[in-house]
Amino acid sequence: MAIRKPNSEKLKKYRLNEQEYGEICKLLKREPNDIEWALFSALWSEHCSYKSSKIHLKKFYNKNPRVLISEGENSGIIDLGQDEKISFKMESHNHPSFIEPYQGAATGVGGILRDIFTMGARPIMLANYLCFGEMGATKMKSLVQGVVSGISSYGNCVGVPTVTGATELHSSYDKNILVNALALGVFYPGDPIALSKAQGGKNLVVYVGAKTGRDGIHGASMASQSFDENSESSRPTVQIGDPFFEKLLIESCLEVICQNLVVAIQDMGAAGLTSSSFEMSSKGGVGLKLHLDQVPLRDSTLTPEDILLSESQERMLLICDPQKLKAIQNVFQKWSLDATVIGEVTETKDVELYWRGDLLTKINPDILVENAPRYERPFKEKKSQNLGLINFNIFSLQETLEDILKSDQGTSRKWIYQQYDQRVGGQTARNCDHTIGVVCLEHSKRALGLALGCRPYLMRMDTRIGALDSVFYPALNLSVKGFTPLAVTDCLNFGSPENPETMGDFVASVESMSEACRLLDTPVISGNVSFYNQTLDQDITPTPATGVVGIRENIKNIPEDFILKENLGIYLVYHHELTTGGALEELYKKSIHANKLKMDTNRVANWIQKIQNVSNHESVLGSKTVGKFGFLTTLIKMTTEVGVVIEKLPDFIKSQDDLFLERLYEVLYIVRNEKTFEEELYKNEIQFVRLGYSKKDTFEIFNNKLEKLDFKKLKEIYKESFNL
Amino acid sequence: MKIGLKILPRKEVLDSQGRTVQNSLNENGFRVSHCTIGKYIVLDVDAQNINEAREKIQKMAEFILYNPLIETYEIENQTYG
Amino acid sequence: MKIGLKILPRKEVLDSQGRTVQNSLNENGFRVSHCTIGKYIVLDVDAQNINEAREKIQKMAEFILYNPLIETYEIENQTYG
Amino acid sequence: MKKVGIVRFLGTNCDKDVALAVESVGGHAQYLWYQDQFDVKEYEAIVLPGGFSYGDYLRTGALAAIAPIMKSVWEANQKGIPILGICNGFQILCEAKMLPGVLMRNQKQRFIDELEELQIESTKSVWISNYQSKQKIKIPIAHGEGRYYAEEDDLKALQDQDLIVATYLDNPNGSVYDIAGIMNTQKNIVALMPHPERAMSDWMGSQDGRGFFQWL
Ligand SMILES: Nc1ncnc2c1ncn2[C@@H]1O[C@H](COP(=O)(O)OP(=O)(O)O)[C@@H](O)[C@H]1O
Ligand SMILES: [Mg+2]
Repeated sequence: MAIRKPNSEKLKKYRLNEQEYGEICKLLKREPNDIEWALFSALWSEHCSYKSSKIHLKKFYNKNPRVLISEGENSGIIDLGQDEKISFKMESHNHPSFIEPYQGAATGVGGILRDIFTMGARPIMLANYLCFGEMGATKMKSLVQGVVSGISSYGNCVGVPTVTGATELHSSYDKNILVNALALGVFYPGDPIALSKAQGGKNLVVYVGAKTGRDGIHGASMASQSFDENSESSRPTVQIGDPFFEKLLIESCLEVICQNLVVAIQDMGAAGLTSSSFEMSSKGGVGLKLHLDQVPLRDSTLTPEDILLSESQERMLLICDPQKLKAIQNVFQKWSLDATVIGEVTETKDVELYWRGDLLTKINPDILVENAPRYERPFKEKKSQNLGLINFNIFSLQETLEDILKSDQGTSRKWIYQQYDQRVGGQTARNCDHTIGVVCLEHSKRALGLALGCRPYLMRMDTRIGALDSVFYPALNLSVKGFTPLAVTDCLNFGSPENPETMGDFVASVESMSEACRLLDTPVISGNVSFYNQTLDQDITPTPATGVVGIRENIKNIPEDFILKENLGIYLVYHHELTTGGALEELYKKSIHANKLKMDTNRVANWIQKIQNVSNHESVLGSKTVGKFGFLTTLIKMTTEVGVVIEKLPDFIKSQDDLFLERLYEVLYIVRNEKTFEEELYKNEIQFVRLGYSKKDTFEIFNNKLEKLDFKKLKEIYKESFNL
Repeated sequence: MKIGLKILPRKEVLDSQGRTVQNSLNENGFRVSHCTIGKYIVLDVDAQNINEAREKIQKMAEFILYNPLIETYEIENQTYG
Repeated sequence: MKIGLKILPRKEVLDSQGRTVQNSLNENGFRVSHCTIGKYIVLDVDAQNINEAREKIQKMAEFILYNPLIETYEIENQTYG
Repeated sequence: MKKVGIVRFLGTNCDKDVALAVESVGGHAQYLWYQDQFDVKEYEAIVLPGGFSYGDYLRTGALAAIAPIMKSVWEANQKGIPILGICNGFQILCEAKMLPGVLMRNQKQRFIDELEELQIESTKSVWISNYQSKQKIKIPIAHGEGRYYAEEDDLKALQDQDLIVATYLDNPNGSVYDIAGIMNTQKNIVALMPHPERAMSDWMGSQDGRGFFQWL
């Protein structure tokens, strides 16, 4: 076999390297033709093939008896018992959102929704994890505005409530924002699970949804590249979304799945028709014959290559029995959508692509999907330093709190989430005003909770601690509301995998998250990797975002986030592993310190479980996990017109500085019937201190002398400071 | 000087609004073979002549009023109204 | 035959978007003394001549395309594009 | 058990929420498809739920207002059958000229989701017969286009004939006279921007919306 060296321009255009080219020729036993170049470019991209991450993702703890699916499909599924199941997943749309924030973010929401309803699950919750640069950075305000209105317009229109989220701001995201969207869907009794495995010779391949246009061509390989100064000019490849169409697709697809009319179904996501068809064929071990000229087009000048790579939104591919075609078409027609036959399943094992009668390629899909490269890239774990805490010599509590609550990191995100419909569906029990999002499961009337994780300042402090926290912290947020954490999804946002230090962070993150998941018995059932989040060699903070889902038997009496009544006991409950001034130090522009950089993960996991028991005790009326600026700041956020009298500070508070340090981990409880609550704590061998009690219109601290805080002003500052 | 600026979705781009309105019109007995929906913006700017006004408006269009990724624009050649 | 239809807010109170855009233009160093934002709809209808086309479009406008409570409209006198 | 027809347009997304609300007070909910017409005698009430009918394209509610089913809704109105429009339903009823006025983009040009405090202004329709005049209730809003506007004479008629159903205590969207909801002169149609079906039990944060459905 005489293989010519490819010209380097072609390699560059298709974003493949020489070794990969050699491998392609070996697998094909010939040189690729033009169409095949395009196919390999898309399917062997980092984005589609996970070539740098796959061997590490295998380390994730991902199975327990509840897990029905945790690999190989569009999204994972767990069984909740009582004939209810859920599917959820998180995905990034970072690069498109930086280029065109409104459409980029909107189509991110659309894409993750399709991954859920393709499985046959009805989407009932959305959440988003956003990282922006400093608000003063170039264009940052308009990026935030664009992203938020994109998410809001799409999510609101399709009618899925956005129940929680997180927004982090730091200069490392100035030129590479993160937009991660999470969707969760439910199967009620009798709802079938749909898979993407093509099957059955002579079955038809049916295309439904929007017509194919020029949008997003080469999107997958673009997402596998770092930004350079010219990214602005890569604009024409951004996809445009239509939430109205998506809503029709959700209803019609769920209807055909529910009526058992489809053999397999798959959304057209990254790399569009190429990845959907090749993956369906490869998973099913059957061939497909596709007539590209039958694909409905919005633009008649599209070439076969364009059609294969277009990332036009709101499109699905189905496999069905020819006998059921009419019934399928009727359903789609009812929803004012077209369903077009574009090919059939064959008994061979090859995908055959035709254009106006000519065979463009006949190729075994395994070559593109299963045999995609796998790299164990060199990695080097960086060692964190900065041991020992530093002094702030805080003088005024009021002023410090004002600084915190108006800072980029400390202020409320209400301006953002007020634009999201948080209650459509009529099942929302806790919305974005609260620590976790909660919806009621219609069938069993149980409460399903969702919390997002990953606090980038901890990642900047120490990768392993930060990654453990990205599972522990959201799990704790669920536990303090009496939920049992069940399973995890993740979205791993990192810089270039070709940089050994970045890869070191990646590996450390995966290992640490997996450890936390194993200890909590919360398997990772789905996820997404986004590499090349860097600009001009400047990496973002490693950001392994997570979504943790939990369940609680009763939808009623979930502990409140706020202090609603007077004369309730205020308790600080803790298990201290390490102490950091992280968030406050960054606020005052210093680097991050901690007293140690180790965690006894067994004990933390154990404590989180105990906290869940305590939180369901009848004496608990309110609870909140202590966040980044320590318990005083968290307590201020909990106040309403009712404030707090702190009678006694814990022994470990030795200076004013100590009031603003974060100790992993602490929880605040608002309690009636204090005696039985304390008994419950003793029984569970949990450390605590009673801080004081709630009182209307005042916030007082006895700290050697009596100090009064203007907490209403603080609340006002917190609410109003993030306002674009 | 008041000048009108038309902003329309680019031809290759999905115009779901236009498509939906077109369907709805046809369902109600009208006959429309195509419908595109965009924006019409009238701007009042200080200028000596039409060309100066149009230049100013072009700058604004390029700066913020239209999104080159999905739209095209056209500045009218006469004053509005 | 393609004809353009302009739809504009009837009075200033009904055009909060126009004012918002005007403010943001002025904040960014442009000088605009007034900004009105409406819609521009291009309809392709079957017709022998411009008048016939305009009549058809007028019917659609009156039927659904504009809301007389808040908007006014104007059908262009030449074909579009 | 009263039979309630719930109209579904393409893009309606609060249909199920309303059905659950209707059923939670013992009513019988049945969906009605936008392309069909229905026998008005069969229903004791009709609800036009919220959502984004036709993607909110052209003007919110405009394209739904000319959908085939609106003929039947019109007929039901003629017969005095109680009709409730929520959010997008309110927008549709205005566009269908079954109510005066129009709902425009929120003053702040943004979508707003918030638990709002309302004051009940009139209790003269069966839909709000369970409330007391001047009663204060908390019901969530979720809309981008909820700023009510009408001509002077229409506003005057609303006031003079006591047709304003509820007002906002802290006007979130710039509605004229703080109007959150109105009724027609016959008083069988009530429409409002807030979502009473999202305030049906304590775990939702409020159960103040029940009153709208209780008579069912
Ligand atoms: N992008 C977002 N989308 C939705 N909700 C968000 C978003 N960002 C933040 N939130 C909401 O704000 C809350 C976090 O607020 P924050 O001020 O950090 O307080 P705390 O850390 O005490 O919970 C989250 O629980 C979430 O509900
Ligand atoms: Mg998918």
